[in-house]
Amino acid sequence: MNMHESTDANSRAVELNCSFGHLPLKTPLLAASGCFAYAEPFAQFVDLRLLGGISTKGISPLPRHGNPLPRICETASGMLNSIGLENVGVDAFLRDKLPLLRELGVSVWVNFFGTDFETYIECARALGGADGIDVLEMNISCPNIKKGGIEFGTVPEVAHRLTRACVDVTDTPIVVKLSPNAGDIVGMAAAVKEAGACGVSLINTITGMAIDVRRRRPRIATTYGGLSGPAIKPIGLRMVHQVARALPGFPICGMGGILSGEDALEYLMAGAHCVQVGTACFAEPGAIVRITEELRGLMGELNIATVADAIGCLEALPPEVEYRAPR
Amino acid sequence: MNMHESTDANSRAVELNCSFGHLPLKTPLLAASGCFAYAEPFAQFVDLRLLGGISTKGISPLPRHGNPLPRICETASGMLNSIGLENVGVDAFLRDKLPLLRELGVSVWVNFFGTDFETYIECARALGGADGIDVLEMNISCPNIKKGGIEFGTVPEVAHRLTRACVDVTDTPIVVKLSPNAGDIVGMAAAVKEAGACGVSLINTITGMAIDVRRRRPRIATTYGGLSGPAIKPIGLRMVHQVARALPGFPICGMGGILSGEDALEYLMAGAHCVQVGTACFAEPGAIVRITEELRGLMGELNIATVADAIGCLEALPPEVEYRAPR
Amino acid sequence: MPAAQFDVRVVENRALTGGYFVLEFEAARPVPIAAARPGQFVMLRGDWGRELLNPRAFSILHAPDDRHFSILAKVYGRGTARMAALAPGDPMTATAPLGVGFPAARAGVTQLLVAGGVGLPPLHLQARVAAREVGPRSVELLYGGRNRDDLVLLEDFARWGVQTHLATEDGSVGARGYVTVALRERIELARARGEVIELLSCGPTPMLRAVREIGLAAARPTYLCLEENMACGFGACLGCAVPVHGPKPYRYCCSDGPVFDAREVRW
Amino acid sequence: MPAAQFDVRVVENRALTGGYFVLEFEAARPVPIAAARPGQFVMLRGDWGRELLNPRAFSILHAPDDRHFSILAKVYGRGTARMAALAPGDPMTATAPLGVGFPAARAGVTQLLVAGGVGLPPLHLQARVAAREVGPRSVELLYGGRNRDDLVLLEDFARWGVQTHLATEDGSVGARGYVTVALRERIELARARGEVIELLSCGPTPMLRAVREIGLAAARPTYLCLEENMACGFGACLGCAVPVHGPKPYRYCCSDGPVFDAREVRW
Ligand SMILES: Cc1cc2nc3c(=O)[nH]c(=O)nc-3n(C[C@H](O)[C@H](O)[C@H](O)COP(=O)(O)OP(=O)(O)OC[C@H]3O[C@@H](n4cnc5c(N)ncnc54)[C@H](O)[C@@H]3O)c2cc1C
Ligand SMILES: Cc1cc2nc3c(=O)[nH]c(=O)nc-3n(C[C@H](O)[C@H](O)[C@H](O)COP(=O)(O)OP(=O)(O)OC[C@H]3O[C@@H](n4cnc5c(N)ncnc54)[C@H](O)[C@@H]3O)c2cc1C
Ligand SMILES: Cc1cc2nc3c(=O)[nH]c(=O)nc-3n(C[C@H](O)[C@H](O)[C@H](O)COP(=O)(O)O)c2cc1C
Ligand SMILES: Cc1cc2nc3c(=O)[nH]c(=O)nc-3n(C[C@H](O)[C@H](O)[C@H](O)COP(=O)(O)O)c2cc1C
Ligand code: FES
Ligand code: FES
Repeated sequence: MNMHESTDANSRAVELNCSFGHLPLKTPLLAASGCFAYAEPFAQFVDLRLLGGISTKGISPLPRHGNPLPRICETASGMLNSIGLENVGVDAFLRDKLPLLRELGVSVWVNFFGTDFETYIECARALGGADGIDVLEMNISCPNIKKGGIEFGTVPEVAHRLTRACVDVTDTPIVVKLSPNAGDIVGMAAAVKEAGACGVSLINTITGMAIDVRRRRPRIATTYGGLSGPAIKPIGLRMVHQVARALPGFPICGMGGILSGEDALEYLMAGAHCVQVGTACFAEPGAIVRITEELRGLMGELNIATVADAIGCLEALPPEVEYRAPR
Repeated sequence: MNMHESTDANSRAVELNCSFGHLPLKTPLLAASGCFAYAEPFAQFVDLRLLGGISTKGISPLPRHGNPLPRICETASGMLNSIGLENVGVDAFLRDKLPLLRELGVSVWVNFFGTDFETYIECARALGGADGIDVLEMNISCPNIKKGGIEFGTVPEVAHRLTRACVDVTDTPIVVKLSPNAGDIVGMAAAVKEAGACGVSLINTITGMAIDVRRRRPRIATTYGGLSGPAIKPIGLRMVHQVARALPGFPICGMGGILSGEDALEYLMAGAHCVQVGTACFAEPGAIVRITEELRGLMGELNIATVADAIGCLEALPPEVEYRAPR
Repeated sequence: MPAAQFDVRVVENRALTGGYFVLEFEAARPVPIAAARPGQFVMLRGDWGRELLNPRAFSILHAPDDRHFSILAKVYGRGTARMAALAPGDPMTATAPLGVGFPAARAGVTQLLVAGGVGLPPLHLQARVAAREVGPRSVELLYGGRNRDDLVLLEDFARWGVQTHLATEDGSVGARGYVTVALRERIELARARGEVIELLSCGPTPMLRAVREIGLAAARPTYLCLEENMACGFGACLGCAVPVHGPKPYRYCCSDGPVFDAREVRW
Repeated sequence: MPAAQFDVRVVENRALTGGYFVLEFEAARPVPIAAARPGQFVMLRGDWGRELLNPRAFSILHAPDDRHFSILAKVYGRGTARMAALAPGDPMTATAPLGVGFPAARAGVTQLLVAGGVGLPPLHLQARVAAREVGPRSVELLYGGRNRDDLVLLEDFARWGVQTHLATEDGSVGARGYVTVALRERIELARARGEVIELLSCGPTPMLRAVREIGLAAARPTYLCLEENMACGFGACLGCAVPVHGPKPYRYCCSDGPVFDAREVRW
């Protein structure tokens, strides 16, 4: 049943136009934050206008230099990173990076974070005022910053207050990016929805570790890093499905381990309205364009005409014939 | 630096005898619960006396028939299962299964669970009285049973009460098996330690999901299943390291994705006192014996004479030369 | 007969029509495989790193001696795709023989072997053994596929003198339509003749469901060789549950089966 | 010069001594690789499924035209183990050319190329280009290994007329000991002669640290080709940070390097 060929006729009829809440998207495939920089390095490899959107590297009010090295290592079907949220800071971003993004005609999601309430608000305000930003993607799940950060991403009440505070200072829609390290992902999603978020992105990386037994050292300088890639796809899918079921209609941007059109479709069927592709872009800068075509082909093959038809279309397995224990 | 050969001379000098708290172990490598049944199916493939110990399939007071199918599926570097904690029940276990285990001369860990406080206590009492059980491994992290089960594994206070209640009814040491789905693994470990657990096992499987896009159905009948295998190793290692750092000396049995002697050594270096091997036993019934020899060889090569020398021997990376920003 | 885990090497990878291929293996040491019953299977895993963890199940097509066996397969997903590319000398690890096979052929009974797709191997082996031990008329093959290319290894049945009834969806060979049509006719004929028959079937689940209903309706002994996702193949993971009627709601495809009495299966 | 991502096929996999091997590739289409500077690299990934996600970095050993290039490698871990087994015709995907290479050779300067292990390729290419464009005396190779087998491709340097100073830890060829001993002597000689020299080095990190100290102590321009774990190779992941002195504490091995001025490196 696997390994089907796509039928060209069907896939031509597929419409990838879709929307995330009120926000229109040309395709449901966005580049994931931190995996696409500010898009520039990819321009040499792909036509960026073919993307549905781009989520930028996380921006903080001031520039950050990032963590000591080694910052990355490979694990089975995944990788760990501890970049340390290195970024150019709000001012340089608005001045040097946003103009290119604005010109592409794709949905621009600016991922941002602070180190405390004030800097989060400051960042939301500064970015919110700028032209050409479609979404502020608020990263409350920074596994790699030390100070207090954990609570933002794991305690629903704290996330609620933080979200509300940022929503209050800008008209730009805020999507909150949740951490899979939270014990109660549905509680987190409900809290930020309640606080005025226009959607959620999930999942961020999962905190993990790897050890070089020969050197008796962690493979990542900060000991722990964030796990991404296909290894975490089952967890990402589960969390998307849980949130989609608990909060019907609330827009979800799904991610974690998407490498193919089939992976993307799994996320849509689980209930995501759009998806982001992260780690896959490193090995293959053109990954998102390939995945877009694979998704189109697969939808055609399965007679799914629009993205809306795919979203949340998962059915339960038919029940078994009832068992009656012998008396 | 990888792919070294082990030097025979060194590995002969390696001593795999070790202990988990007061409990002696012939080797630090145990079979993981649910992945070794009650040991019988493995007897045809390996000499079971070469194992450090065996953790049985989880036992409940009454027999359980398990979940509808499909119950398992493969994911990238991992698998999902939703067996539904099928088991023969305490009585049949003590009568039909324990005798074989008792004869092997390896450490016998009986994994058990209930569906509420009463059945947990009932199970602990019934098993605790039996001869030939070295450890009661209390599974408070059953992702596949519906009723209430979640709280036992994710709320420290509830886990504390449950552990205390079980510790009170038996003299057999209780090791609590923690769920990685808990937001605060250190809080969970501290709570059960405080309640009298003699150690913790971690990690159990992580709740995940996979979708068959062609059939628009989950690949597991219960929608969600537990993710195991190399995919989760970085998460298992991180949790072991966190607990080992927070509760020095408290015995930890580490697991999640161990496929090789190197994987096992990573867990020991992270702070585990012994480890369990689960998913690897399916593809290779003799996996644990191979891994034992690999561990011996690797320790010899690295001049680690005893398991105790390996435990928690991880060092931080040397600090970088200090950076001074130019004025 | 206990199973063993052992290393094997590919001796030959022979492409057939329809994307099917036969892999022949040589075991590194003698293993108790020559006595394998039709329906018993082998778990095979290649040098697949950590991405594909679990071995894959394949019915034993033939095991001429205690060092050699072959399987028949078709590319389905990632594992079989890698297997299709195997070349002589390539290593795999095997666990075999596993499971419980079909009831043996015997004089006075005609076993109707109803095969579809990759369900052929156990019935092919059943025919081989039956022809040798009981006589070629103790079994008859009813074999269906989408088209001519889907029906493979027919020359063996001819050689053994085993009668075959073929059916293809496109009519390119044999009767046009499903093999179950031929099965119904053959049962009618047996009834008319007063012939004692049994149904043995292996193939896609929809086919097995149909065979089960036909067999139950005709009140003829019916044995189905089932497929379930397997992680271990020897009763350790409890992943391969088969819903059954009986003292317990589930039995295990790998250790209680893969061959089940159709009456028992809870479909 | 922008980089491209493209498909390649193995043309040849040539085993050398010491476990080293040279892989020659042909690109599926013309790519801007012939102008690659010594030190520039290619990210390569095979048909590795989902287990090994990231491509691996290899210095370009030689790129004779816009369809062909080669690398020199040695088995280190899982990726290079798979690459060692590649056969002609096997596919990989490549991203190249990436990074910033060594300063070009020029008349009036002697570049001392200090190589160890898999650090040879960029210096091999530097020597090739220098010999052709400036003259073989504009460069000299100082090359160290554990033993004779570790020193490969020496015949090329001989052919180009480039002088070599060899050192092995076991003394099996050249001077016994580390290559840095030879380097110190050569710097002394240059000082005595009033020769203008530069140090270009690539190899294991301990060697690079030593070269850096020697170069800084001698106040000679010193360029190091560094290795860091890389996920992307083109400035997207920020994983390959190199600690530096300068306006920012880190620069990037893949896009600012892999060749760095030794004074800049914060070691
Ligand atoms: C007892 C038994 C005998 C079999 N005999 C044969 C045979 O002789 N020839 C043949 O070609 N195939 C046979 N199969 C089916 C074969 O095991 C699957 O086609 C194969 O596992 C698919 O693997 P894949 O990696 O190509 O597919 P993937 O989709 O990558 O497989 C992923 C996972 O699903 C499981 N899986 C997928 N499909 C099946 C299936 N149909 N049955 C069981 N598990 C499945 C695999 O075990 C694996 O864990 C048999 C299956 C069973 C249970
Ligand atoms: C700019 C550059 C040029 C290089 N040129 C060559 C060359 O010409 N020939 C050659 O043999 N090797 C070269 N290397 C090193 C080569 O990239 C590694 O040996 C290779 O990545 C190891 O991969 P593996 O899969 O065998 O090892 P694994 O240990 O499985 O690698 C796991 C991960 O670690 C990373 N990694 C491991 N070792 C290194 C390392 N030393 N440097 C960078 N990343 C590493 C890999 O990228 C991979 O992501 C170069 C590295 C860099 C950065
Ligand atoms: C190197 C790297 C850097 C990342 N940086 C950020 C970031 O700055 N902000 C953020 O919200 N997520 C960041 N992420 C998380 C990704 O956006 C994404 O949530 C995660 O990697 C899972 O998707 P994937 O498996 O497709 O990579 C980063 C991930 C990686 C691998
Ligand atoms: C099929 C299967 C069944 C399991 N059953 C149990 C169980 O009954 N009780 C339990 O505590 N853990 C159970 N586990 C979890 C394992 O003991 C182990 O914690 C987990 O699989 C991680 O280890 P691994 O990656 O080596 O498999 C089961 C795991 C699998 C794969
Ligand atoms: S496949 Fe594991 S019990 Fe049947
Ligand atoms: S390797 Fe990704 S930024 Fe350098």
